[in-house]
Amino acid sequence: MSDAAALDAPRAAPTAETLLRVQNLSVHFPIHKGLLRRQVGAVQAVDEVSFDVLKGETLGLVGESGCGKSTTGRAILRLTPITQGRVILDGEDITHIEGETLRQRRRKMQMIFQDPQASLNPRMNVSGIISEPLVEHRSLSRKQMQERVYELMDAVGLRRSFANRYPHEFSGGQRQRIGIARALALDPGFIVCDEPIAALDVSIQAQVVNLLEELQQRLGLTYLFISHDLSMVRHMATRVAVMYLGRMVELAPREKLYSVPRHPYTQALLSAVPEPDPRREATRQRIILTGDVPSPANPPSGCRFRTRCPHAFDRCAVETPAFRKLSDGHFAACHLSE
Amino acid sequence: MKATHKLLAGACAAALLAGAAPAQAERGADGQLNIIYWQAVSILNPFLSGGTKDVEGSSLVLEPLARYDETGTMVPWLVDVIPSLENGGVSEDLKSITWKLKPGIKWSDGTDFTAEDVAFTAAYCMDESGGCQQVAAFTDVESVEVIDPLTVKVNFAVAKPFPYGPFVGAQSPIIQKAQFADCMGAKAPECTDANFGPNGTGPYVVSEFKPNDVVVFAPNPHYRDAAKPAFSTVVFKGGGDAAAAARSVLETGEFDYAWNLQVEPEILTQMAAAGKGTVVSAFGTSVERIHTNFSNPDPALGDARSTLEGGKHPFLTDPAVTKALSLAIDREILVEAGYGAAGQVTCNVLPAPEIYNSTNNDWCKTPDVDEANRLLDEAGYEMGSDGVRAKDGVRLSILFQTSTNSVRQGTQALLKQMWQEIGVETELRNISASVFFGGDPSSPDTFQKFYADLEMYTNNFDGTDPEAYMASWRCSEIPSPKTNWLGANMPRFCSEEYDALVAEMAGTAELEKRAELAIKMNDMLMESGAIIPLIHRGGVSAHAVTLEGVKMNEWDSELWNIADWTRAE
Amino acid sequence: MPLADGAPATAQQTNGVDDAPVLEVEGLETVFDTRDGAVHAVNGVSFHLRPGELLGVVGESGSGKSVTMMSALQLLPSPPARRTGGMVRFRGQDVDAMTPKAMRRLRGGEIGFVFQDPMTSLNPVFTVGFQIMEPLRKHLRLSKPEARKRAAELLAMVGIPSPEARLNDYPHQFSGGMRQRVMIAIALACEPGVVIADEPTTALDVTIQAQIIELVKDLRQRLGAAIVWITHDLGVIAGIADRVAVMYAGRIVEEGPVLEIFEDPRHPYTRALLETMPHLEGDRPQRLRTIPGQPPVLMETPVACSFAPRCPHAFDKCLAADPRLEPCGAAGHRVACWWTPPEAETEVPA
Amino acid sequence: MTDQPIPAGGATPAGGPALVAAPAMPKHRSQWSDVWRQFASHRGALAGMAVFLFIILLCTLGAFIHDVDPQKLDIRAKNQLMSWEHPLGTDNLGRDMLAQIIAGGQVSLAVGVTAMLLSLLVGTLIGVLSGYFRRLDGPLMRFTDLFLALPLLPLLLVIIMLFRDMLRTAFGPESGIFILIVFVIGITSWMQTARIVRGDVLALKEREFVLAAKSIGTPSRRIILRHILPNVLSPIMVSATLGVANAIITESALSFLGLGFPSDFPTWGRLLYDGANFMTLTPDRVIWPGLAISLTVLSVNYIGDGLRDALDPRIRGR
Amino acid sequence: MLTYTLRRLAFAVPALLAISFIIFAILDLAPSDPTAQLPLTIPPEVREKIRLSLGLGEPFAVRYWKWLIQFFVNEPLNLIEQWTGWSFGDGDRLRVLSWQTRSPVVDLIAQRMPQTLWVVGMSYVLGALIAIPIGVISAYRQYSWFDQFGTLFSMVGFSIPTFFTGLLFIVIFSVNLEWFPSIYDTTHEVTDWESFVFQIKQMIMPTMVLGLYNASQISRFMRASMLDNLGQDYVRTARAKGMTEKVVVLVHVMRNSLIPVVTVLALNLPQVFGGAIITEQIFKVNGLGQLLIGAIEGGDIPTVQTLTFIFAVLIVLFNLIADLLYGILDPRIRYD
Repeated sequence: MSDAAALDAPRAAPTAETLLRVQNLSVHFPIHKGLLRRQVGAVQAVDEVSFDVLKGETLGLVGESGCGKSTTGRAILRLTPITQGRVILDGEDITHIEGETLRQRRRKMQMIFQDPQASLNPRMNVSGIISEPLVEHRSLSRKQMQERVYELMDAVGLRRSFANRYPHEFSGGQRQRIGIARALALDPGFIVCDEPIAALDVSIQAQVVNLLEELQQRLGLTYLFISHDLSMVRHMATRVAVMYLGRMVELAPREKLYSVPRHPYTQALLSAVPEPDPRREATRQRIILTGDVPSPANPPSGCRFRTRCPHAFDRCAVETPAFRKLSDGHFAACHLSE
Repeated sequence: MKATHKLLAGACAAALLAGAAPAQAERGADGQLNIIYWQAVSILNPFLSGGTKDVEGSSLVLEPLARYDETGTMVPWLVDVIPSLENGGVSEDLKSITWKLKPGIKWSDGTDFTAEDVAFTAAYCMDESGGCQQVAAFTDVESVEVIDPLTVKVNFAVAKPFPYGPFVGAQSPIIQKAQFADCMGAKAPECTDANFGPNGTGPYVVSEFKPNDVVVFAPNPHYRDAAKPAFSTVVFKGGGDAAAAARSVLETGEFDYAWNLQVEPEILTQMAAAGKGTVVSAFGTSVERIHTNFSNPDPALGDARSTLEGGKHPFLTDPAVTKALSLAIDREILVEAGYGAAGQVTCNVLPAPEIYNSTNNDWCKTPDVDEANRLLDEAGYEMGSDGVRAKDGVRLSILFQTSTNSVRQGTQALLKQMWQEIGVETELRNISASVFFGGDPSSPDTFQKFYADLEMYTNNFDGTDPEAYMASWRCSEIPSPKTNWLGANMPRFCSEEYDALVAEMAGTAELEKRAELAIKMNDMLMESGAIIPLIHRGGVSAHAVTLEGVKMNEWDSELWNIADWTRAE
Repeated sequence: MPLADGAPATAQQTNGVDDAPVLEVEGLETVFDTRDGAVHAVNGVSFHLRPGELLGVVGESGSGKSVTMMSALQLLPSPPARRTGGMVRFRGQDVDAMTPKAMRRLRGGEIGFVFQDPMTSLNPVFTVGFQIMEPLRKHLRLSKPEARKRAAELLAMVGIPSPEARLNDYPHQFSGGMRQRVMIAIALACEPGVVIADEPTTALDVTIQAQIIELVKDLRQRLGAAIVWITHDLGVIAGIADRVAVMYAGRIVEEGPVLEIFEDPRHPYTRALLETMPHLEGDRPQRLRTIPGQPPVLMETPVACSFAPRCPHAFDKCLAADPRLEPCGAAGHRVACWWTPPEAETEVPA
Repeated sequence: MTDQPIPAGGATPAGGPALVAAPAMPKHRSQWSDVWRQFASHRGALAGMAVFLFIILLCTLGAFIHDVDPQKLDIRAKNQLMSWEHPLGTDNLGRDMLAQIIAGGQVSLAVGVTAMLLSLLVGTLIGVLSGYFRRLDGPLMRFTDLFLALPLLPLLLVIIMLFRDMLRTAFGPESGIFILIVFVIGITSWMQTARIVRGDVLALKEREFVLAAKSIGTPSRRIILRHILPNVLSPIMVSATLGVANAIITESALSFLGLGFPSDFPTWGRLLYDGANFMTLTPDRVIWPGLAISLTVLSVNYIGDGLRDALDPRIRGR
Repeated sequence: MLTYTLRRLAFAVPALLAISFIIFAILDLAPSDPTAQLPLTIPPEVREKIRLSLGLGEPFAVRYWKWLIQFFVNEPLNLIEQWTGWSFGDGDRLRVLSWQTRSPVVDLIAQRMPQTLWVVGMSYVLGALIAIPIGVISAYRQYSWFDQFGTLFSMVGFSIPTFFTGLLFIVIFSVNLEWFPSIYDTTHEVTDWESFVFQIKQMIMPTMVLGLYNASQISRFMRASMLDNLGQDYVRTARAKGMTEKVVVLVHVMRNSLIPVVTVLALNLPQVFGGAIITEQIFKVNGLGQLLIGAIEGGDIPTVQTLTFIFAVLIVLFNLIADLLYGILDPRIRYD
């Protein structure tokens, strides 16, 4: 992939304001082996990923487990070391900032986690959890702090009387609300939602998703919505990016991606999702991918999907397909879609 | 000779026993003998170890030319007679002694025992690089000459009224030249085979040795008395503690002989009640005593602390005080609490042998608190409101140190309480024995530095002659920084008169005269209050009721007559 | 394939086959003793399973779907679990009256199990071959070489390449999907009449889930075992089940042929559940429909409809009495609800 | 998601399947009251707690009720069995055993608790630092390995021989040896705690709430204090109980080897050791200190057992 | 696995050197004076001579270097010579000599090894044999009376110092019942049935005292490990396959539970070589533990240094073995 192409490729319509720009982002985890603990390779968790997120939109990031979508989210928030590439938030390159500067920037970007159980400190009460960002970044009086916590609790639909309770006293959905309240405490513009509904029951998922949408409208938030649930991403996202084995394979506006997926992987993924409709299921022609996802420590040469791709041909093994623009806002990395 | 007579009497006793059970008068007929020493033998060469356990363990194998019997009398062992002035064995100028070896004695490897071996032993121990631990026995020896194969002459550099240092007693036995010839000097420690299994003239030979654990002995095939020893094996086990050793003889009967049972007396009594063994004890010259510091141990004096330069002690040089302290002590209680049969009340630092024992200080045997109080009142020490006497602002407050040892700490606690009654305040301190006796000049806690007012420990002397011992309290023996704190005069007692007596004794050969001088010195020390003797300590051992022939001996190895030990039916 | 020969069952023994049920459960009640008191996890569940049929049991976590099956086959550790009522029959035989030996023969021999997480459900320190051969040797009394041969056949059957060699591998050497295939091979080892699959694809990725679903569909045709497929994913059920039972708060609230349930759901809970799910195709609603509130704490046997507090249609009767599962609509469709949906509302958002 | 027959984790407040999660719990319970309830349901732990409190009371207040000087000798009343005057008899120098056991208990418990605190402090510090900071992990763990590989008893004996006199002169004979013994026991027993804490910190560090705190911008120091430490409290507390027991036992073993406190400074270990030879003569001398050591260790162990259960959310749910 | 082992071995070398230095340095600082135990009558000049003859005059670095050579080159060569009969050089190598016995320390250790291995090793085996069934049953029947009793037993076993149990055993079994000897005979050799019976008799008490102590620890560990595994999913799978409870517990659960227990057993094995200082003292077994404590008391620094360092080597070695065992027992690690 040429640099120019990479820089240019995933950019959305120039008119909309770009909040986040990710350029050639790579996150590699070194593998040490042998007698001297030499680095013999790297797990290429994220490899040369580029995309933009526009102000106020929800970018859906989908893929199967291990495809690097969560790592991408964490790298953007500078929670995991970046091997290569740049992350530009609100026009500022935050790839290499450190210390107090980074700490200050964290107010602008927050995260909602997958497991509402694990993401809340079991030894802190709700008020403590929600006020932690405030303690770190604002100097508020005790009373102001209390007021702000109540406000946030109201915003996410938690009763104020729960403020002194501990996480284990809540259900999964309520816990996720606490997590959302914490993420909102500093009025960030940008929130990475890392599989926020994966651990929740179906009936609760809808509640949380609705809350997220409502907050987005009210507060003008921008989301990077990471999920493996394609139906939910279709509901939430403005644009959708698909990742496979650390690479981005397709990015398109929602309707385009779901109606005319261009990458064979996206096609297979969509066809694999079971639909709650027995008649359609009975007649549906599935693309069943063979085999498993290869190890990101030793990815296939050329196109990473070629080992499972039903359409793979010689070139796929030799040449890495560029992530190129197909039509307005539709990008894909496949030799077939040239 | 008296000594010979004694030996014969012993032989007769053995013969009588043998007569009673004729079947036993045969070498190795009585099976196995089990001896337990709670300190294990670490080496069987007494010249390389000062430990009693090592000396006594090796005494089954190695023998001296003459030794002491249970009464402290010298008996000829590998010679026929003890050399003396009378029989011409000791020269008129007291500068040499000639030993005539008993003919026909063989080493356990079958070779002859000769004067060469005796001379070699002296050369071995006197080699400076060998680190011989019994070198004290060879003090002032100038040379050892071999006159003929059975005659050896020891020459001294000075006149020696008591020339029985070398080759007498368990500490100074004869080793075989053939075996140790290559082990002279610096090589001595490396001759492991010889050090662990010396050839000897004694009744047994080493058949197996595990250092610090066990020695197994077998009868010496070349022992001079064909009917002895009676046991075919001797297992000499080490380890554990005194109580366990006592238990194994007195209660479980696993062992026949246990050594040095420093156990609380009531425990020993209770164990003995089991009826499997008998507790035996004997007294030598050991005296548990308190040394008084005549110099000032005030830390404020810095380097001059506890030295003559630092000045006199504020109150301990007053004999009234030391006498009061002594009078306040109920020594019977100390014996009862910590020693039992192994202790006797004594008022002398030189309690034995009998001829040296003074009776002039017997007032101390009866405690008299009233008299003590009176003495202190008279001397001007007035009882303060806190129950501590003081005179001119000097309080009778004492720092009392000793080594760490449960009996000593018990005694310390008792003394503290006794002295409380006469208005003396005591602070106790105990120091680990290895530091206390270690002699490290950099440590403040050694008994030589004596950074305290009183200190308590036991001392004794080898053999029966007190000359060197009494010389410890000469002025020149006072430890000080100049001598690197070396010296034996802990109380810093210094008297010209005393020094003159020491010199006089060195030139006196006649026993009665020597005794008179020794008693005089002893009494001087008592009157000055330099030493407060407490207990005449004896050795306590136990043997199985079936073991016969044991003659407890504090002057020599306890196992000195093991050749005569037999098993009763 | 010898296995397929053993079971000449043909395809699609779908609903309507009048065979005697292989597994019948009636009025099953199970309680967990906790420090806070007894939790009534299963409250009178009754269903039956006909030969060759695939029954989908669907419900949210805590609705008692797994507990029902585990409890029926006595696989719950006791304490804390305790059966307080009900009857379970396998091929007409009272399971509760069986001796422990007969019970063991039933489990593994006649009923196979596939669990959710194949990583933890396989013993990490034994080879896959050993774990497949175990039931073969125990229940079919096969010799070691025979069992080994059979194990290899089973692995081949579930689509594991070079099965002979892989018998000597340990579970951690397999990928997630492959492990689940191994679990399926173990479940099918003794050609059971019934297979209980407890969320078998939940821990897997969608593409792998699709593979497993295809495999199960294929094997069903060839082996003809009846399957109970427990899941929370209505999509999976829609594609594979013959009949569906919807569970809520420890009881079945609606049961019927798959088309009936998805196209004519009668219970407000089923309807809500279907409506809360976003779809891959079709209209995208502005807001997802939600079910307000939370599932109840089952601290006592319910006297009222458990769904009533969250139900938009609840009326007096719902709080007064507990509805029983009654037939409604098409054949075999039963629902436990006092409320009758007006005809207009029965259309599903298609 | 699936129903699990055994309730998973602390995900649900009351245990049982997740269905019990209620929108509003009828009563508000803090985590510690939960822990206490679980602890109280462990009969052994409760009994252990009662016994331990009793022992502490005995050792602290006992001296006021039974106000006999433990060092007072009365040779005429030696080796006595139980009587009104000497409820637990006397030793061979006539010292009152009850008074000695009370005095000894104060020392033994003080040694146990202080040594435990020291070992916890070192262990937790090293464990947290090496678990949290990847760069420190290697060196600190090698350091821990080194300590584990050093044969401790001989070194311990040597340390005692080395520093005893230095400390004695600096702090006086009793507090000097106290400091030394506490130091020696503490410094030789922290490694297990360090390893356990490190393991827990490593796991905690990966937990999302730590990541959440990082994403908020909470500095490491406060992440450790606010998020890590409170959550490694349970292994630390279990280590603490084991540490007390271990220290008391080690002190008694040191007494046996003659390296403990001076003889006129009673501890339970020393009393037991001194009395051992009098076992048949005056059994009181071994029964009571032996019982005191055993009961303390036993009760503390049971408390530890109960705490382990109470602090483990997997068990607490049950 | 192989590179892992090699890596660990490679780390062991600097670690051992560091340990050897620490041990040597600490012990060198010790105020032990080889002449402290000598009678008071020995004059100080002689003491000084003895000190010099023991090689105490040289600077620290020289002594350390000499000791290293002795330990790592001379002694191993001697051992090889003894075993194989080959000879290297003139065979007149400087050996580590004990101050107390003036004999090579390594010989002393070789002499002590049998009884230590017999008694302490046996107690370890016995402890494991008692503990594993107790741990298994306690865990399987958690909170049953057996479990409660087992817990009590193990905690009592752990909380009573061995010097007390040892003495109690002696009073009961040696003094009152006269069943077993109270003093261990290290010279005893097993030649026939009778001597074998005697060997067993004299081993019973020390082995039991130590074995009970070991058992109490191992059983707690086994129980915890079993409990961890009993809750695992694969147990349910095994039951679902229709396996009998015996197979479920003794094959499936036990195999997994033993992995950590076996490694812990291996980790603690050096203690066997270290001897049980207190028990050896009480029963006069005079093994390595007694050698060590005797050497410490006697200020025999070379013996303490050598023994201590041998323990350190063993600890490092068994750490390695434990890691390897873990790899062998747990296939998940084996292939990494």
